[in-house]
Amino acid sequence: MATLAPDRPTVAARLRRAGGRAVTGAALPALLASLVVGAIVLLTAGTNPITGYEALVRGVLLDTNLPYLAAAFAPILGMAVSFAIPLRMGEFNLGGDGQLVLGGITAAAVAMAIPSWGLAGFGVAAVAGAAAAALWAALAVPLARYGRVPVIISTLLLGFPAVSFASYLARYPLTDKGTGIPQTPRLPDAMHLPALPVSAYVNLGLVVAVLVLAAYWVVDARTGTGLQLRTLGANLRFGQYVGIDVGRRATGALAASGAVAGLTGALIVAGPPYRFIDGALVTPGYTFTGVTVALIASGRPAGLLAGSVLFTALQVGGTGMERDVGIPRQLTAIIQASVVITFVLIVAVRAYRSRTRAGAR
Amino acid sequence: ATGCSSSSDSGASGDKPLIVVITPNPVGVNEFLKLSVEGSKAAAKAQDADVKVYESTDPTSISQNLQAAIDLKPKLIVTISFSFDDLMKTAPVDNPDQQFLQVDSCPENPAKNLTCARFKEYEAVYLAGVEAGLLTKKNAIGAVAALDSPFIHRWTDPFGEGAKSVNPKTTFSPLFVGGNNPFSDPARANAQADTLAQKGVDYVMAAASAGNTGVFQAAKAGGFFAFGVDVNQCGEAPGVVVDNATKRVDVAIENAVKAVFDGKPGGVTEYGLKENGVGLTGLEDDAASSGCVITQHPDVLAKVKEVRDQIVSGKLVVKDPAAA
Amino acid sequence: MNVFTLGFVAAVLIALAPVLLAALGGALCARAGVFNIGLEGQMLLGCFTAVAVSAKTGSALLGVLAAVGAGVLTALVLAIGAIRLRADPIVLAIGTNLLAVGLTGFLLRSVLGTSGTYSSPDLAGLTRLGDTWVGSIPVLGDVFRSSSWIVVLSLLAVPALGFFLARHPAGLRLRGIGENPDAARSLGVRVSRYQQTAILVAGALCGLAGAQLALGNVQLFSEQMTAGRGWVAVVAVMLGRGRPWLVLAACVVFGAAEAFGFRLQGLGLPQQATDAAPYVITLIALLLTSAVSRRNPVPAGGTR
Amino acid sequence: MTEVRVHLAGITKRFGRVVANDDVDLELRAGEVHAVVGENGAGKSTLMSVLYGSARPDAGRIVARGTDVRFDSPRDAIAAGIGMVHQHFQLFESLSVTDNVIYGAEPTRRGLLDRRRARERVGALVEEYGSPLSPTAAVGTLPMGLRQQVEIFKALYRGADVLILDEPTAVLTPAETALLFTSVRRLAAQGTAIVLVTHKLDEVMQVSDRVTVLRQGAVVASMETASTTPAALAQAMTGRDIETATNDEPAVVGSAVLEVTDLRIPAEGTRAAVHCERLEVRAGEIVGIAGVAGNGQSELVQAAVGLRPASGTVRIAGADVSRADVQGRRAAGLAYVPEDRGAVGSARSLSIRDNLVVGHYRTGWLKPAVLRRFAAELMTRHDVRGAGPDASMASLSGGNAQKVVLARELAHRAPLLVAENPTQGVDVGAIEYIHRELLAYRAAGHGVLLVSNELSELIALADRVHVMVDGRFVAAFERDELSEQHLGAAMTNAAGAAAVTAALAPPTEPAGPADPAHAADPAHAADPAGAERSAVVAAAEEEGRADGDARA
Ligand SMILES: Nc1ncnc2c1ncn2[C@@H]1O[C@H](COP(=O)(O)OP(=O)(O)OP(=O)(O)O)[C@@H](O)[C@H]1O
Ligand SMILES: Nc1ncnc2c1ncn2[C@@H]1O[C@H](COP(=O)(O)OP(=O)(O)OP(=O)(O)O)[C@@H](O)[C@H]1O
Ligand SMILES: [Mg+2]
Ligand SMILES: [Mg+2]
Repeated sequence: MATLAPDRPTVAARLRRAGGRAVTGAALPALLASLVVGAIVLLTAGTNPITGYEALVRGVLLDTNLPYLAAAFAPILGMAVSFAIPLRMGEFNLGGDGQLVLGGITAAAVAMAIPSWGLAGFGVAAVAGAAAAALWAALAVPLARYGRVPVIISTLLLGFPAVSFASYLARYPLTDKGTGIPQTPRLPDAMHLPALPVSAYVNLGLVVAVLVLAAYWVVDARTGTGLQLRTLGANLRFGQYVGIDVGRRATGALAASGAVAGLTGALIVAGPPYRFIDGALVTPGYTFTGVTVALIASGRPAGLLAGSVLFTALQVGGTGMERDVGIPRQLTAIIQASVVITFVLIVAVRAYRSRTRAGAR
Repeated sequence: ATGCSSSSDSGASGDKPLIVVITPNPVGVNEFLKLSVEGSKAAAKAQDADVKVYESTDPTSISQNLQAAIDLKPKLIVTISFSFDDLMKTAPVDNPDQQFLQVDSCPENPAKNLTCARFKEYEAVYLAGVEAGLLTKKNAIGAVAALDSPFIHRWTDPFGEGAKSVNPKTTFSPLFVGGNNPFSDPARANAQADTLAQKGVDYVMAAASAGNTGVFQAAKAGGFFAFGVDVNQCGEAPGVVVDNATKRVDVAIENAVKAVFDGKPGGVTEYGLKENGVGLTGLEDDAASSGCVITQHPDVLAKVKEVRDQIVSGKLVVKDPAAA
Repeated sequence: MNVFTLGFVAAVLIALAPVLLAALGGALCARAGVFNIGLEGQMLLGCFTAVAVSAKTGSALLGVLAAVGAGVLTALVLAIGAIRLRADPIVLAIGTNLLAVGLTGFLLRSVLGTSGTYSSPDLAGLTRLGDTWVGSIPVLGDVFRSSSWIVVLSLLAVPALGFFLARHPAGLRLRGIGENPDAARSLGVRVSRYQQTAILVAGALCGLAGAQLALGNVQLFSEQMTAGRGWVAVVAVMLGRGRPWLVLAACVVFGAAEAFGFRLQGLGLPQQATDAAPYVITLIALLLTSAVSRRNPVPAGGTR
Repeated sequence: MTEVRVHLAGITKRFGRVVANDDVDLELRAGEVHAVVGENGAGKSTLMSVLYGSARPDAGRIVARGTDVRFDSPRDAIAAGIGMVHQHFQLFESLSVTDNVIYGAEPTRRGLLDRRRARERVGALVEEYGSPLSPTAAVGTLPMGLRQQVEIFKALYRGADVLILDEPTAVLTPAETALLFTSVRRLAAQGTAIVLVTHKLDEVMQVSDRVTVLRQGAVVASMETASTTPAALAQAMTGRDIETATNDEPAVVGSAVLEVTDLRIPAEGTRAAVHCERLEVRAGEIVGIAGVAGNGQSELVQAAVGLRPASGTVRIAGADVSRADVQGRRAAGLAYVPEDRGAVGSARSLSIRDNLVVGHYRTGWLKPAVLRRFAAELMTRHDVRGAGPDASMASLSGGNAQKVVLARELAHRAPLLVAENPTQGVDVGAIEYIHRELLAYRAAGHGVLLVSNELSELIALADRVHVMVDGRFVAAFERDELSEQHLGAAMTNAAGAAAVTAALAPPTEPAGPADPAHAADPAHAADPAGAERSAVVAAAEEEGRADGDARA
């Protein structure tokens, strides 16, 4: 099993370095610093930063935009949790896109097969989607065990064929004929996720995503499994030595990670526009944003929540800013990037200070 | 320089009527979307209206932008492409007082307050294929297109059919860029065009969006010829681009906007060769100044004109690959 | 159909060069114990700078040099942040990659005054070796016909890096640092200086890769035109465990699989299959090599 | 009076609130072996870090050869002729012996590594000291004793005339230790000043000329070794009298808790194959395994606990666990204190609490309050000093970290405890405590398998000792037959052991202070360090200057 994660010591150590309190303490200054960077960027673009930020905030909070915030929040949170689960034991699941898409296409296919089952039918479909994605993700474990391919590589490599496969299904066997678009037929109305009173975009999916986070939180903090995962993440050999079945835990963590990603994909498909469209799950970059959030939060549940809110707000607000005051999309990307960069730098500087204060070199 | 070109005249409220244009993707590399935006601006100018452009990035932002537009209560909301099909089924019904225009696609049985403009780009591509079939010396032609989707087959399949109609020995090999960034990977499009050339292809249809430039450069280096799409791309690589299958989305938008502003909204307009909504650069009146290679082949153009007339008159019907 | 023609080799070479250059930079970092996933962004900024400077000055060489500078400048964020301040290099690199996307798109508008794609006759591309004396060499001339000198350089960089690591004192130190930085420190070697230098050199190589992509493979800039090549380079570094020759092998497998895929697509395989092919073939190659290496186990004494 | 090589004057070093060194004075003279002793956490390693330039003192001066110096990094210390052999070896396992030795001060030719010259120089050093090291061997394949020689050669190659050895014998066998000390005396005779940090007071008596005792960061005593006794040193270190615990109660043995039959592990790399025909541990007894490190003891233990695949049968408390994994064996009745407490026995980044509870709480809900109580209880019972249960494991000193590992494993009350070198690197007080715990465990009717490099430990505790050579048991001694002579003879006289233990022995003459011919002959490569020094140090200085320029 030593080959399960040859990169582990460095990766795990790196994550540990961003100590707990430093993370929470850095959030606010980092945000402020990146707002300053953003302001400079806005100024160079000839926009008054105050107008820009006003538009950003309006883009987030304007009552008509809040539903979209919620709509983008659920998948980002889902993908963040998905990445965080194996991260706790020091493994990187970089195949999130593939698992997301597998979950979506499987759910769509199953739903098409049982069109009259209603919402319960979609429940079945979502479970099937989660299961397919879980299987695909867990495949990384035998590949590591018997094929000596590190998880971080195998998940990454397995992701691409999954995306291509789903694309193929949406293009040929499962395609909605006559539309000219590689997409599956619209789900029957009874399978649409019930919307919460606010908007069609705020639906059961949001509730499910939050429940998934809550489950992760509880398992991580309050169960032997969570402790074992953290132990393996801190020191694999120690984990083996105290009698943790590494193979089983790795399989479980990757399967759970895949399942959460697959479920996220299924939930997206059951929201507007109620079908699997080729590329629609991948292009918004939910996976990438989720990975960023989970890394910044070092997999800590509270950090996942806060990070997902922040990044969704930046993305949705950025769209609003672009729309309302004509600030190009690229500037939104620059502002997001500066949030990420200033955040890690401030965390690092703080950790560095606390190290030097404690006297360590 | 402000760098804000995606949206102009923003914030100008005044009393002028407002047109909101929503794109399905960032305008960025997409010639078709660029032309749509330009057409909207021209149309607005003609009607003395203001324009706002909302660029979407994904399905969620598409809906978000549409909702934001509806909240603004403009005179007209222009949506572009099939990505709005699902939304255009419901939004016009839910907002009966709002006028909508969908370009390039239309839901079935559109509502009264939805105007549609669709294109038969495959007719133009067929003509380009006829040119290629007449010109090819190796009896082998190809295409480099962004993605293998039915809609994009409108730029590939008719090309092969058109060529075979005049030169049955022609073989046709389409390649699709795909990969991580299908619409903006010129290097990969370049490599695919090269692959085709090595197979002995001498005329290539380029429908790879931002990848087209890559195809043209491969053609220039490899001594073969290419066809452009949407707009006149001949100037990009002089002596290499034979002709372009153009799509006058600007004309379509101007017509539709005029109709709506004149109080005659609704209905589906098809823009084909007949309506002058699609065509070849080489068949235009000012073709001589286009810089396209085809202008050096008047005999071919003459034959192509015949085929065009057959299509316009309905004697020849080109299959729509997306409908299959 | 015989796909393994000289043309096929030439095509693979050109497609390979940008990935290989970036991967060699990544390998250098990996050997110094730095996991560098910022290659994609550095390459993209290299692409843009190369095109912008070449367009403004009409000199491809100046474009290349500027691209190298841009790569180094971007890498500086990583070098200072991750090594001096000890910030998480992974998150930092994700940040710079995102920054590169935004910045190039933004500068495309403000500097080159267009959006989407920039290409212009003013843009001086790299000379194709086919147009020089190289073109008249029998076989080699065909193989390098449409390559630039950067392609040749990328190939030469493999033995050069291998030689540097094996034979140069700094190479030995770098390898030691990657294996046990504390031990290196205890012998008075300035670990962070070596690591920072490795990151900066990787930045320079990524800039060069960007220049080759934007002035060699094609002559244009297009938003996000790197299209994941920097990530492929990261995979190649991981597959090759930072060994230059193995990294080259990984790049070749990947590049050949891609070029092979195009040819299969021509034979009627769906595009989705050829999209997936390089990744599947790479995975299979990995499994096969691990099966072989298990049959001839390396003496594994004293591993931790 | 002999020349003072280095003088540490009034060194104070604080880590937060901890005063690791408190106004410490230390004088190192040419030709002497100077022992530094103290409890875990007394500040020995910190003082050595200051001397080696890897820690900057908060106050105090360093005087080298009569001039004040400032060490900003080990580079400066190396240039001043100081070499250090770290307690945890600082080696590059994948690199060859030669590369490890020259690393950072490489001989070059036209800017490139001069491999031939490097091999020659290292070869000369190796030959000069009669070491069996092969300069081309990868360090990762070497046993501990030879790795340590590499560390010493690293210092000698750089021309060190002050050599710091931090707990050098912790991982060595008696034979290796003896040979190390021969070399140490010989280096001293050639004029090197040697600092020896150790917990083993008999070694202090055996090899040192002077001894300095640290307690809570301060020097409490400094004297000629000849004028003191181990008991007095222990008293000075701990402030109390240390009694040694011995196994003097008769064994009350029960049924077998561990039966290993026909266990085979194939050879791997340079390691010999292991074949254990039969090993039995019964309830109520302590069974020892003695042997030169690297003769298969740790492989055998790893196979017995399920961390290494092997053929044959293993039964724990009657259950056949041959096919079971670690968890299955632990469930059958196994507790295990591993040799490497840092890399295997604990997770440094986790809290002390997590380190204590993991393995005890596997399933169901974990209530933080319950866990904290469990951890706090164990910490109190085993006198784990330092921070509270929520502090990180990394904040504990070596001895206290060992107590945590021991506490967790003993708390299982498992029928079988396997303990590997449980007192390695811990101070005399902690050794005494750990020995008492092991005896109490035995008295409670459990079985203990004790693997130790410390013969005195086995003699004090074990009811029976098996001697392992080349992966096989070659002898067994009952409690009444145990003696250093018997065990030592069985360990080293058997064929095959010699190659591993030949260590830094002078090639011809026996070492000793009187070897003037050898030391004085300038033509002879007798003082390779000195001969090479100028070139190497010049190179190192060159590098330092280049670096400095680059920084400016
Ligand atoms: N980097 C550090 N940060 C904080 N405290 C430290 C650090 N290094 C040492 N200490 C503390 O300084 C004190 C002295 O530690 P030192 O390592 O010098 O002890 P030692 O005598 O070598 O102990 P041992 O016998 O266990 O090796 C201890 O209390 C230790 O916890
Ligand atoms: N960041 C830190 N905070 C607090 N104490 C530390 C820190 N780093 C090291 N220490 C302490 O400094 C001392 C020196 O560390 P070192 O690794 O030499 O351990 P040690 O005490 O010598 O133990 P061992 O003998 O097991 O190696 C230890 O007491 C260790 O716990
Ligand atoms: Mg110590
Ligand atoms: Mg110690």
